[in-house]
Order: sequence, then structure tokens, then C-alpha cells
Amino acid sequence: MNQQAAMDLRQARRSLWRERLAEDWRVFRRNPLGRIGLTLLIMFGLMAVCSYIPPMINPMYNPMTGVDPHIMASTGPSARHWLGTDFMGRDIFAQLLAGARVAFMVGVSAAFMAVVLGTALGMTAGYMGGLTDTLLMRAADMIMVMPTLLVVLMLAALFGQLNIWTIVLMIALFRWPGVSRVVRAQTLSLKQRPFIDAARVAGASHPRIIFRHIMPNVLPLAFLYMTFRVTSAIVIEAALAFLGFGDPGTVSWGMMLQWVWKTGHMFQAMYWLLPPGLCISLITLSFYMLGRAMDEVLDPRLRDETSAG
Amino acid sequence: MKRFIIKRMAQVVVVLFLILTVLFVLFRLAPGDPVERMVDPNLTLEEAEHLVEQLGLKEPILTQYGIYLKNFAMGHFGHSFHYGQPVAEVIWEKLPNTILLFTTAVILAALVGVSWGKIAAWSKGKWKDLAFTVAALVTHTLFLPWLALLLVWFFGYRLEWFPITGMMSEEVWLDPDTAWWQKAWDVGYHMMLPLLTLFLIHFGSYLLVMRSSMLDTLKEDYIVTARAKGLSEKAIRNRHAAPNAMLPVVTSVGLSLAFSINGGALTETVFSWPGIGRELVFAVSHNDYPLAQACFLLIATVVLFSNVVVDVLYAYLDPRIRY
Amino acid sequence: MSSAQETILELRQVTKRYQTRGNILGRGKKEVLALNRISLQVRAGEIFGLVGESGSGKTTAGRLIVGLEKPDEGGIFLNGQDIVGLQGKALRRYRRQVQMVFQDPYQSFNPQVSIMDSVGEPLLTQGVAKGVEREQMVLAALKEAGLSPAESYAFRFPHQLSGGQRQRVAIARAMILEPSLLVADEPTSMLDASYSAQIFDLLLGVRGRLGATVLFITHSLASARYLCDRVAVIYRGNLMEIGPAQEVIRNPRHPYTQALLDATPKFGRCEDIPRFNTLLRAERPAADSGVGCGFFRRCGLAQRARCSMEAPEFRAMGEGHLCACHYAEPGPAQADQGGECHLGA
Amino acid sequence: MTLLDVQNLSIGYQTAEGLLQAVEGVSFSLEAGQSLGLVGESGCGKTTIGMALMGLLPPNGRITGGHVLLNGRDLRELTEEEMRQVRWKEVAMIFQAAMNALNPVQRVGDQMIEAIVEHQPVSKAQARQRVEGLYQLVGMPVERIDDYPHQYSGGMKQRAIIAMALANKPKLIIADEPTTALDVIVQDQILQETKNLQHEFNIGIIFISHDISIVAEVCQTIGVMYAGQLVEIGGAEQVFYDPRHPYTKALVASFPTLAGERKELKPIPGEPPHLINAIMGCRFCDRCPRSEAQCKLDRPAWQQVAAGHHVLCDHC
Amino acid sequence: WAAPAQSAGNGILKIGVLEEPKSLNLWLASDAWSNRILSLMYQPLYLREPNSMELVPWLAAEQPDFDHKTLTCTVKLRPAKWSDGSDFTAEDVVFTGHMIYLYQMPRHYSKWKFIEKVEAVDKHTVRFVLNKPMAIFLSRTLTTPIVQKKQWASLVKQLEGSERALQEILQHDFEEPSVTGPFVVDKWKKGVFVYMKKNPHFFGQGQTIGGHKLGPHIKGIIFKIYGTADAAILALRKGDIDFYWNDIQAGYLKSIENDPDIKLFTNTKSGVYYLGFNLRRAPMDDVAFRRAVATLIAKEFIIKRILQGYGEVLHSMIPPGNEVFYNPNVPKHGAGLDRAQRVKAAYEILSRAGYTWETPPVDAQGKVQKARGIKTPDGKPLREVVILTPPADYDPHRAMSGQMIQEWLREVGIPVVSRPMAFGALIQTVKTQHDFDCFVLGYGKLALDPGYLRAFFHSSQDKPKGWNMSGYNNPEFDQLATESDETMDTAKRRDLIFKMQEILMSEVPYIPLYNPVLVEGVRADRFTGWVPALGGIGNIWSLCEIQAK
Ligand SMILES: Nc1ncnc2c1ncn2[C@@H]1O[C@H](COP(=O)(O)OP(=O)(O)OP(=O)(O)O)[C@@H](O)[C@H]1O
Ligand SMILES: Nc1ncnc2c1ncn2[C@@H]1O[C@H](COP(=O)(O)OP(=O)(O)OP(=O)(O)O)[C@@H](O)[C@H]1O
Ligand SMILES: [Mg+2]
Ligand SMILES: [Mg+2]
Repeated sequence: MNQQAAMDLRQARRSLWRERLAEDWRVFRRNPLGRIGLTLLIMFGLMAVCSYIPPMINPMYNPMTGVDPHIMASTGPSARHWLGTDFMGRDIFAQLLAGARVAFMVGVSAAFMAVVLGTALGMTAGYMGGLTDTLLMRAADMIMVMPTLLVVLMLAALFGQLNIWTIVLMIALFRWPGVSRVVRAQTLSLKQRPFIDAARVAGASHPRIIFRHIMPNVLPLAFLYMTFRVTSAIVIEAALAFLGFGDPGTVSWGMMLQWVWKTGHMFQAMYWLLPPGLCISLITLSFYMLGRAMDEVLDPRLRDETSAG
Repeated sequence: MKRFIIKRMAQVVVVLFLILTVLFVLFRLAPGDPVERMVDPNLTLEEAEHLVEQLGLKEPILTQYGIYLKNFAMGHFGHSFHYGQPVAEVIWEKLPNTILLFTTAVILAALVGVSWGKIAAWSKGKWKDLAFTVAALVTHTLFLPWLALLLVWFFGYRLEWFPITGMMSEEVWLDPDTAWWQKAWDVGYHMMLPLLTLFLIHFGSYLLVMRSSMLDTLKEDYIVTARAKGLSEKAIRNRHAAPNAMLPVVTSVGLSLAFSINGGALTETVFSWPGIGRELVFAVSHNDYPLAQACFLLIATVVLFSNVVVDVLYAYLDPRIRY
Repeated sequence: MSSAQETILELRQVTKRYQTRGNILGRGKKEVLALNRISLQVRAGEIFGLVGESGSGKTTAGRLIVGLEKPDEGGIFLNGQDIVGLQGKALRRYRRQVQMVFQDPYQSFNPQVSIMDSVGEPLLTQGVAKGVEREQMVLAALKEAGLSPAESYAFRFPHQLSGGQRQRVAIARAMILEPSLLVADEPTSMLDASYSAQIFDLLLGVRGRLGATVLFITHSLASARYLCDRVAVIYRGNLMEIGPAQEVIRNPRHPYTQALLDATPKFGRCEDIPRFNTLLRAERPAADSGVGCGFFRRCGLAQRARCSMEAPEFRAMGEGHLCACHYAEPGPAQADQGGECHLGA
Repeated sequence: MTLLDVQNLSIGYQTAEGLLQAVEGVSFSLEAGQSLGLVGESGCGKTTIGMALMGLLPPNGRITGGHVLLNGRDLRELTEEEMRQVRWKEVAMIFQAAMNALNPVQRVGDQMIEAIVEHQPVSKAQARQRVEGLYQLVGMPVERIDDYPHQYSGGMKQRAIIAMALANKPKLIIADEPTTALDVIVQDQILQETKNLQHEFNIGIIFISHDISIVAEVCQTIGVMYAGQLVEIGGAEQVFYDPRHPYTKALVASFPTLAGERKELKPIPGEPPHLINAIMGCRFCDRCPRSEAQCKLDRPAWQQVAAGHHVLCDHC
Repeated sequence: WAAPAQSAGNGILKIGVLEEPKSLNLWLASDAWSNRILSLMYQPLYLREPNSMELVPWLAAEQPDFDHKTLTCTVKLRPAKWSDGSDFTAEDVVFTGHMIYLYQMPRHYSKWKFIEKVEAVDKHTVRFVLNKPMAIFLSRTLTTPIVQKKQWASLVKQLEGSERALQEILQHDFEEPSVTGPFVVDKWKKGVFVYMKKNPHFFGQGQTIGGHKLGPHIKGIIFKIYGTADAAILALRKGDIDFYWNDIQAGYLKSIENDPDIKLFTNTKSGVYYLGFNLRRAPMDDVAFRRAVATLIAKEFIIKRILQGYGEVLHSMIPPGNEVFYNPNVPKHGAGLDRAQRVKAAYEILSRAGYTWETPPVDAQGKVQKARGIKTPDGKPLREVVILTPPADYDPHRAMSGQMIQEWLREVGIPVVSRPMAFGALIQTVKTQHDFDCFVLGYGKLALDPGYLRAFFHSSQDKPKGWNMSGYNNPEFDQLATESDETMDTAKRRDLIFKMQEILMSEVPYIPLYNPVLVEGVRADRFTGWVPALGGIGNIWSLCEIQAK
């Protein structure tokens, strides 16, 4: 009997979360922006996954090192090279696929780091207040006024040899303040909310308040910010590569654009100029749209509207 | 108000000092010295050593730091390794160009973005809103260098309408008879493409921010009041909704300034617009540290001061805030 | 009314000040005297009403009592033990005895936490029960609060409940540890009349069945009269009048209480309600230091020389009825005219 | 002549879950200079009616049936431009959230001048003079005309809005919970002033509140609303002393009073129905102590219980 | 919209360049872009004639009179004028020499420090006294551009005793430098254009020097600064410029090859692109290993595929265009072999040196197979070798060459990775830290005098920041190099240089790969008379000779 009851309760608890996710999903799905964004992202995800295939078919499809033995200059699309080849006879399509992988890698990992850092620091500052808050926020202010691209550019020039992970790390280091400011503001406002008082009256300790009560309310926001940070990380990496300060050993879309630009194929190789830029723009767009859609899912006003009545 | 401004300025100075120090440390931490990177077989080892010494790179670090701070305080930003000229002069030559391009673009984008954002929010759900929003979303997320290259390709190469580089035609400037307006026209003509690039990228973000801020504002009660007062739609939109909706836009402009400067540098680089952004990229790739340092500092200063200006502007626009 | 006469809670000369945050520069920084030397005693088993307008410091008093904040001066005693400055374990133990229901049912629940976990939180943090046992206790508490079937409410998020339901959940949460004192901070001010009656019933039940003492904070004299055994009227942090509910409301002695009663819209058979037409002045300046009478700024009777300098003593006006006014006299209320009823004027 | 005649008004909101029938079949009328109170719990459609009378329903709201006749003119047939002329000139509104009803970045005086200039051929200077007059009328210091709203206290804001409502001498004012956010003492002052002004200018007032005691203090006629319907309407005394509808009865019974004996309050059990679902019969039947099986199915009809006292219940 | 001005008509030549000069200060501006402009202004005593590559008297009036016994050289000067109208005299030459010596002028000092004395014999005669015989005296010292004493003397005087005199000099900025060349800068709009007008005092005007009848026949030159190649190419196609003074990348060639309005000139450069080894480390210290690598590299493939034909194979560290010093008979590892043969040859070299494999690259039947498990002669597995290259965007050719070399070496089982590295970092790693295995670098503009061989491979240059990046150390070579440096007789010196090349190519510290070919484009319809030369048509001779069509 008791066991049965316990099972029922567990089930009820599970279905509660299922329902909540289902509801979020419903709201999300209603949003055309979200639908388009997600579809595009899935497409890019597939591209990233598929990037492993061409080099397996033929080593000449290796995006960085594979050259078509019969082609010595950039050629247009053909059956053999769907999007043509670059100036050395490398397959543009294979590069494009590899670029998707790099974009995800850079975007997601930089954004993740920035958001984790920003959330942790923002919550610390907001919850602790006082000197900690002041110091952290002054630091954030200072970093925030730096144009990230130019900073990373300068560091790249100074320290030479940037590999893709150092770039990711630097983007993360310079993009956290925005997140932490928002998280801090949110933490501050949460701290003022009566339910925190209610938890304190219930006897909750500081860690419990932080992790059980504040964090779940901050995380969606952090997650939302992550999608926006992903776009900025991808764009910064691409711009860096475009300017020639990227990781020379990585085929990213920005790098592809740089090759087409620097090797003088801009005017005759549309097939080479268009795809990488389009991909960067579209992936940015899709993360952006995803973020906007999530914003609406998270927007409490909206939730209250649907729950009212 | 005055006290607030003074206090903010003091903050800016402190932050600048920090940035200055960080820059110094970074440049000293960086491996190698600038001479080392001059790969010229004509430069013998002996000569290189002598040059390093002459450039003052062999002094003790603290001495260098002291000299560096003193010079900055006195407005000497050193000499560019590359041009041999005082950095200030180099920057002084390029700064007006950047200001011309960047501010024109940002102001135009802000005007268009804000007014279209206003209209889009006002006609939410209608085709106008859809068209504006989609246009903004697309242009806002376009990869700037790519957009620039496409514009170069289309307007410069295909249509041959606009020059794709530089900021003036030498004929115009060599001819002693050209009137000032011809020169202005010439610069404007050269500015078309970079301006268009920056404009497109920025207007989207202004539009989106304005639109969502306006949508928030439209939910406010005083808008209902304005309606109830029987005001015309235009009056409600322009007198009540827009001024309130502008507030978040102003803040977001201030906050995104650092980010748009990235775009400015990229645009200048692609279009060889002789401005600060391009100069910074150039200096960085030519290891011209004094120049890079000064350009960066200038940019940081501009951003910091603009943030102060934004704060003040905000207070001006929002009577609830009184410093 | 109440048989138990021993004091469970005592506030002794409690003062609380707040620094309002000025702007970034620190300009406009002000000190707000939220509570000014308040002393009162709550007896075990009674429902004690704390009545006052918005901003009078009612919530502040509640927060001090449950230990969410510390008084700047004075002491708060529960069963004779000073609770000011309790920390850590001691504070947690204290909170098993004192719980609070907050004003805003929409804000006092974590939107990310289910009702089950919200209500069960005290059990967990106080180490009373875990797992299935905890869940059963939560269900029982919800049932107690009139939410049945409890299972269907337990596994919802706060936004899926109406305001009245939430406030009942809040009471369930506060009562799950079976505290001896419950602070109810305007539990109905955000609710519709039809819900408030439910909440009142619940609070009466809490007192009746569980024998808990209730400190009922409200701005409405009518609900105070309905619910409370004794009431205290406060104005801007100053205690004005204290006494049996019926006595204070039907026979107010303090000009402020009188003004409050005058202003309260009445309906129903209200012929027997006296009207005092107390003279209220527009605000006049006074030192904000807490000396003098708290009501001096608006009082029509007050004389500067006396009232602004000398804080009035509490004087007995009747059986357990105290009033802090230089001009109040014991005896029946002196109404200007009796029973003007505003109904359908 | 009847100032306002609302006939069978129904209003729906288009929501994600479907059409929300916020108001259904509401009829009442108001003579010039009279006051009508609408009471009912939160979400019963009071504000919706007020907004519909102003022609200011939100984009997803729509009048789905009925007529609104103002001085014999059907407001539903007016064009948007004509409606604009009506607003504030003939019908003014005092809003629920007075705190937010003033534009925070405009001076209060300017906002009032705007309301005058929009509807009357006067210069700004003249309008300003008028505003000064209005300030005196509502007992506010004239020198604070040029302040911003945030510099006013809650009561002052409310007074300013009342003054603004009077700016064009409208015949009808809709006051939607004008005092909810105020302290009792201030509330009392405002209610008194409202009453005085109404008498002085012979204005019809529709007074909306969820607090019966406030409505009781101000209005001659009272309409009780429940879940989008008007369930009882009649003179104030009739409704409060002799409530007929079970809901009205319950409402009166659940309200603590200052006078008389301390009577026991009787809470109304349950929750109001969801308005998304089409409701066939009586909307109150789930919570009604007297409900019968038939109540659920039959649409209740209006009964006259006394002169001018009507109830929407088949069993009263 | 603005129509391209017909520049030929008004006698102004428009040249497109990518960067503007650093400054007009000769001592600072040594880079290629500044040089394009400064070389038209500051003139040396002797200049190479483009066809014969011989030095011809330029500011000098006749060939130098060198007395080998006293190590004295007397040079007679032309009557010439500075652009400010004052006379060019022997004092200016003496002053220039003193300046270089005094301040250890970077890039010049090494060419002058062996000069004992330089003096003005009379107004038009200079006498140099050397403290030892020096081969580069004629070809490099006497080709130093001369600056005007009048203009610099006051500054030099001011700087007496200054600690940072050199810095001051480098940072000195003249509004209007006095020069002797055919053009002077008239207007310089920073970042936009440089306008040079004809120098009315140019000594060569109307003269015939080295068989060339000199103009200039044009009124002036506008250097338009295009930051990017695409813009410049577009300008050339549209006719906005008459000459794009830079190498046209293969990518652009397709679009302009068939343009009748554009004429392309193809010239070799004086460049060497090579693979360098770090001889301080195993296995690169093993000459057999290096030879095997050299054998495996198919230079023709690199030229054909990577350079798309725009280059010539190099077999020596001196490019063949340097006809005097190029030794055609050096060992040419693997020349003419196909892939399989290369693998076999390399296999043979390595196995003879004691390398072993688990699976050798060539099986018992002599067929090439996939090699595995290569071990060094001492039986240890061969460690991974890293080839550093500049990144593809800096120079796609070098980066790609590195990739190809990696593939080729793997054919015999040598574990190699090619790693592109940002240019600055690469130099730092290779030149300063010596922390590398192999690298691919190159020089695009080597002097014709082979003195650089000594710099690159002399053991004295093997120190941090020294030019001997390989750490090559061969006493015999050192001896030859020093001797050749001090041999002033060209024939004798040539023998020494030949021998040095043989030693180098047999020990291969560097494997020369290719010398790119330079493609330049001019408008065919505007100016004629371009003078092709080693290093392209962009040279002072061209600009002195071209005429509007
Ligand atoms: N955290 C705080 N910081 C500054 N001032 C505060 C703070 N909390 C309360 N106050 C001030 O203290 C005074 C008393 O506030 P309190 O919330 O106790 O009033 P209340 O009687 O509960 O009012 P209400 O009926 O509006 O809830 C008010 O003037 C308020 O502005
Ligand atoms: N814009 C809207 N969209 C959808 N539903 C709405 C909208 N506005 C109001 N509603 C719904 O219509 C019903 C009536 O709302 P209304 O605001 O008229 O109630 P009310 O009686 O004024 O309540 P309160 O006392 O809370 O102000 C409610 O159920 C509400 O949820
Ligand atoms: Mg309170
Ligand atoms: Mg309402």
C-alpha cells in the first residue's frame, strides 16, 4: 500500500516535469522564429556530423590537406566537387562541412564557458553583495567596453600561434561580463522576492537557497544567453579567421572566406565566396532566432497570460 | 548632475589607467621584441641588437613602465615603429575618417532603425512588421565581412557604380581648382559602400531593439490612457510610446558600442578606409606595438566616454533619473 | 475571549531603521524609521491583529519576529527567550516554532519548484521527514488547508493555481511544522473577498485546532474586528493604540484610529458606527528622529510645543485598552454625530 | 434621456486556447448624473466592459454582440475616427492602475493640456489655464503642474487623473477601481471628492470595483457581475439589504463589516469557472448551495424581483 | 558616375599599390612598399642595368677605379643637382658614409664598416679606403643611396652626444626630402595616394646611361593606395590605374589574361623558397636523412600544382636568374625521378645509413608499399618530425608545400606533421628559440651579390636571432665563405661561391624548393616602353623610359 502510494507519487512527479517540458515545447513551437531556427540548426548539426564522411570516401576530400590530383586551380561546381574546389584543388563542400563542425565547437564551447563563468560570477556578486559585488562588477564593466574582436586580435598578434582552443578561451574570457550582469541583476531581484524569504523562514541554508531557489530561476536565463553568446563566439572566430588571425590549422568558414578573398578569387568564384558567408550568417541567424523564441518561452508575462483564467 | 559626470569621469580615468597597465604588461609579456620580427636578411644581427637598444627596449621593465606612464600622461604616445612618426600624428590623420564613416553610419542606422522599429511594433503582426522584422533579422545577423564582399562584388564589380576602396579620387584632390563641395561629394561617393555595410548591419539591431522595447511600452497603462484621451494614433506613437521606448534603445546603443566597433574595424579593413580600425588591424599585423596600443586605447577611451554620455543622455530622457 | 493569558511573544522597545538607497552618488539617501520603540505582548492562543496603513511598518514587525531581520534596538522574546541575533542552528530551531505567511501569494512561491517541494521544504531543512514520509505529510497538510484532492494540487507548479489556492498552500507550508506562532502578513489583501473568507476560516482553524497563536497583520479594520481578539494600531512605525479588538474598533480613543475608522467605507447596517470627523491636516514638517508623537504631522489636535517634542505615554482607556495620545481620555467615545451610513447616499 | 444604454453586450478575447468569452449578455443603462457600480471578483469582466465602452479593447478583444448606445448613438457603428472624438470628450476613464496611467517622461500638466487641446479649439495657454482651474478643483497645489508623475504621491496621481477626466466636461466617466492602490484615508478623500464633482457637474459615473463597501459608498445603482455575466442589478439598498442571487448573497455574507454584531463569514466554496469552455447553464451552479441539476443545463433568465431590481436566476 | 580619367593624355602615370610608404625617411623606410617610392628619389652611385645585370655608373660618372694594393677606390661623380637645386658633390657621399658608420645604420652598416676612410678628393671625386678586401664593396657599398648633407647635417649636429641618436634619426620626418632621382613626392594624402612629380633637376634627363635613353617622359606618377588586391585588380581592369605594381595572384589571372586592354609581364624574381632543417637535433643532424628528404620532394609537382606553373625549380640556394653566381652543377637530389623512383632512392639512402623498418617502403620484389615502423640507425623508433610553415593566408604556397612534403615523407614511413604557424611566432620559434625540426620559409628579394650565403650558413651566425637558423656548422664552408667575402675578383669569387653551393647542396641544411615567377600587369593602351628585369617591370628604368601611347 505504502509502496504503491510512493510509486504513484513518483510517477506524478515525473509527469509533472514532462508536462512542464511539454508546455514549454508547445509555447516554443508556436513561435515561427523558433521553428525556423531549430530546423536550420538541425541542418547545421547534420552538416557537422557529416563532415567526417567525405575524407573517408576519398582522401582528396580531406578539407585541409586533400587536393584533387587533377585540379590545379579553383574550379566551379561539378559532380566530383559539388561546390567546386578552392585555389589548390581542395573540395569546398568538404570544407564547408568541416566548417560547421568548427563553428559548433567554437560557438558552443566558448558560449558555454562564458555562460558558466558569467553565471557563477554574476550569482556570487548578486548574492554576496558588498565589496565582492563592486569588484566583480567593475571588472565586468572594464571588460565589457573592450571590443572583443580587436582584443583577441591584438593578443593573437602578440602571442602568435593561436590555436582554436585558445581563441575559444579568449572569447569566453571576454564575453562573460554581459551574462554576469544580467545574472547578477536577476539574482538581486530574486533575492528580494518573497519566496526567498519564505525559504529562509522554512529554514533553508545559504547553499540551499543559492542552488535550489536562485539557480533554477537563473539557469533558463543563462541558457538563453548562451544561444546569444554562441552567435557572438562564432562571429568573432569567423572575423578573426577572416582577418588572418585564426588558427591556421583549422578549416573554418571565416578561414574559407579569407582564402577566397586573399587569393583573389572574389570576382570569379561566386561558388566559393557564397557558401561560407551564407553559412556563418545563417547559423548566426538560427541561434539568434532560437534565442528569441526561447526568450518568449521564458518570458514570465507570457506564461502568466497563458495560465490566467 | 555635474557631480555625477565628474564621478563617472574619474571612474573612466581609473579604468583607462588599468587598461594602460594591462596593455603595457601584455606587450612586455609577449615573446620576442619588435625588431626580431623584421625578417630582412640585410639586417645583420649586430645591427638588430643596436636597433633594439636604440628603441629603448633594453631598459629595466619598471623604468620602461615609468617612462611609458609619464609619456602617456603628457600626451606622448611614442613613435610608431612602422611609420617612424609620432603615433599621435598617425592617429590624428586617421581619426576624422573613422568618425566620419562610423558616426554617419550609426546615426543613419539609428534614425532609420528606430523609426522603422517604431512602425514595425506599431503594426505588429501586419505585413509591414513582418517585412521590417525579417529584413532586420537578416541584415543584423549577416556576417559583416561577407556582406562587405558581396557589396563589393555587386556594386563595385558587377554594376561598377561605386568605388570599392579608399576614400577619395586623386584627380579631385590633386586639381587645385576643385571646390570643397566637389571634394565632399567625392568622399561621400567613396563612402557609399562602407557606409551601406555598416548601415545595414546596425540598422537591424536598432530596429529589433526599438521594436521589442516599443512592444513593451505599448503594453503600459499610460498608452491606454493616451488612447482613452482620444489622441490620434500618430500622437500616441510619437509622443507617448516612442520617447519611452527610446530609453532601452539608448542603453543598448551604449552597451553595444564596443561590439559595433569590431564591425567598424572589419569594414574599414575590407574597404581600405583609412581609419583607426584598419590602422589597428594593420599595426597589429605589422607588429607596430606603439601604434596598436594607442589605437586600442583610443577606442577604449571612446567607448568609455560614450558610456558616460549615454548615462547622461538617459538621465536627460528619463526624468525619473536625477543624478 | 481567550482563556490562555500567558505571553508567548513580546516585543520590547523594538526599533528598526532602514537606509533607503539613494542614487549612485548616495544622494537622496534617507533613513526610514520603520518601527519606533514598539512594545507589545501577544498572548498564547490568541489572534492578535496589527493594523495600519500601507508603509506603517506592519510587515517589518512580522519580519523581525520571524528573524528575517534584526531590530536596531530592543528585544524580541518568544516564551521569554530573546531571539534577536539567533544564528545558524539556533535560528533554525527557532523557526520550528515561528512561521510566516506572506502577503503576496504570487511572489512567495518559487516558480521553478513544485507545490510538493515548496510545502515539503521545511520538513527537509528541519530534518523532520524525508522521502515518502515527507510526501505523505505534505499531502496531509494540503488536505488540512482545504485543498483536496491533495495529490492533484501537490504536483503542480505555483502558476497553475489561483491566488486563493496559493494562499492556502502558503498556510499549509507555514503550518506543516506545527509552529506555536504564525505570522500572517495581510494574507488576503491580494485576494478577492470570496477567497478571504476562506482564508479567515483557515486561520481560525489554525488557532482552534492546532492551538497556535496567530499574529494577523492587516490594513483592514473590518477583518481585524472579525478575526482578532486584540489589535494594535500603528502609524508610521509608532504604536498608537492597543486593546481588545471590539473595544478599539467600536470605541477608538486615538485620533488616528478614529480617522481610520471614519475613512473606512462601510456597508451593511452601519447606523451604530460613530463618526468622529477627526481633523486631519495636510502633512506638516517634523523632525524625523522619533521624538514626539508619531502622528503629530497629521493630527488636527496636536500642538507643536507638546506633541512634537514629547512622546505620549500609553495610558489605559479601559480594560486592557491602551492609547498613546496626550489628549485621549478614558470613557465612551465622543462621536461628532452618530451613525452616518454611506450606503446609497 | 438615458445617457448610456448597454444592451446585451458580449465580448470575447482570442487566446491561444480558443475564444475566451469574457463578457456575455450584459445589459444596463445609466441616466445622466447617476452612478452605477459594477462589483465582482477578479477576472469577472469588469475592466473588459469599461474598455469596451471606451472602444479600447486590446487587439485580441472583440465585441461579439450587443449594442452600446451613448446618448442614443450606437458606439459600435462609429468609425475609429469618430470614436476618437467621443473619447475623453464624452466618455472619460479613470484607470485601475493610476500609478502607471501617467506617462513617466512627460510633465503631468502637459499630459492634461494635451487632452484638452486634442478635443477643443483652444490654445495651449488657454488649456493651461483650464488645467490650473482643474487643479484647484481637485485640491491640488497649482505650482506642481510642471512636475513629473514620479514626483507625485499615489493620491496626487489619482487626483490628477480625476482632474484630467474632468478636463473636457464629459457626460460619462468610467472609474475602474480608482482607489485600489490607495490608503484608506486617501481613498476616502478621493471618493468624497468624486461624489462632489459628480453632483457639481452632473456627470454619469460607472464605478467599477471588487470591493463592495466602496461601491456601496458611492453608487445608487449596483450591478453584480460573476464570470462575465451581470447576475443582479438594482438599487444599492436593494442589492445589499435584499440580495437575491445566491452569488450576491454569498458575497455579502463573506464580507466582514465594521458594524453590527460580529457575524460569521460564509466563504464561497470552489472557484469560478473557466471562461474558455462554453457554459450552458448557470455559471454559478457549481458553487451554489441551492443549485439543482437543471441549473447546469438551462440558461437562466432575468427575473424582476422589485422595481428596478433584477436577478439572473431561475430560483429566486 | 566618375569616369576614369585618361591619364596617359595628361602624362601622369597611375600606379596601384597596396600600402603606402612608411615614411620618406630613407633610413627608416626599408620595406618593399616604401622602396617603390624611395627608389625613385634617393639614388646610388652605381645601379644595375636590367639586361646585363651589370653595375653601371649612375650618380658616378665612370666605373670605379680600384687599387687592389692600397685597397683604395676612387669614384668620379657626375655633375648632378639635388631637387632643391643645389649641387650634388663628393661631400654628400662622404657625409652619407659617415652617417651610416656613426649611427650603425640598420641594413647599411654591415656594408660600410670595413671602410677605413672615405674622403672627398675634390668636388666631384670621392676616395674610399678599405681596411680589408671586401667583395660586397662594389656591388653593395657603392649602391647605397646617397642623402644630402645640407639637409641632414644640422640634425646630425644636434644629435651629437645623444644616447638615442639612431632612434631620433629614424623618427625624423622631412616635409620635402632633397633627392637626386627622377621623381619627387609632391603631395601625399595619407592612406589615399602619393603624387610624385618629375624632378626638373634629375641628372639623367635626356641622357643615355647603360644604353638606355632616359626621360622621364611623363609628368608625374600617382601611387594609388589600394588596401586590397581585389580593389587594385578591379582598378586595373577598369583603367583607373595604368600599372599594378605587385605580383598578381594566380586567382586573378584568369579574369585578366584575356583582357586585350591589359598586358602581362612575367619575370623571375630573385627569390629562394626552401625547406630548412634544424641541424642541432636528431634525426635532422643526419645528412643521409636530409638527402633522403631532398630526394623525396618533387619540386616540379610543387611548381606545377601549388604554384600553378608560376615558378621555377630551384636546385641551389642561388636562383638561376643570378647568372654570374648560379652553379648549375650542384647535386640535384632526386631530380627527374617519378614517385616510385623517389621512394626507392630515399629508401636506399636511408637503409644504407642504417635505418630499418618493420615494413620497409619497398618490398623484396622492389615494389613500393606502405611503410611502417621506421627506426634510426641506433635502433630507436624515429621520432615525429614537425614542419613549421607560415599559415595558408600569409602564403598559401608555402603552407601547401609543407602539407605535400608531409605526405611525401610519410611514404617512406617518416612520421611527419606539417603545422602552419602565425608568421611572427614562426620566426620567433625558428630564429630566436631554435626550437623546431623543419620549417618552410623563403626570401622574395635577395640581393644579386651572394654574400647572403655566408649569413645563412656561417657558423658565426648560429646564435639566437642570427641568420644561420639551421645551425649549420662546417669549417670548410666557413673558410670558403670568409674567403669569398674578401675576394674582389669576380671570377675567383665565382669559383668559391660555386664550391660553397656544391657543399651546401651535398649536405642540404636547406633544401631550395622554388623561385616564384612574378606576373605584373599594365594597361596595354596607355604607356609603352616598360623595361622587364629580374624582379619585374616595376623599376626605375621603366619609369624613366615609358612614354604615353
Ligand atoms: N528593505 C527596506 N529598505 C528600505 N526601506 C524599507 C525596507 N523595507 C521597508 N522599508 C520601509 O519601511 C517602512 C515600513 O515598511 P513595511 O513594509 O513594514 O510596511 P507595511 O505596513 O507592511 O506596508 P504595506 O501595507 O504596504 O505592506 C516603509 O516606509 C518602507 O518604505
Ligand atoms: N487581453 C486579454 N486577452 C485574453 N484574455 C483577457 C485579456 N484581458 C482580460 N482577459 C480575460 O478576460 C477576463 C476578464 O478580465 P477583466 O480584466 O475584465 O476582469 P476584471 O473583472 O477587471 O478583473 P480584476 O478585478 O482583476 O481587474 C479574465 O478572465 C481575463 O483573464
Ligand atoms: Mg506589508
Ligand atoms: Mg479590472
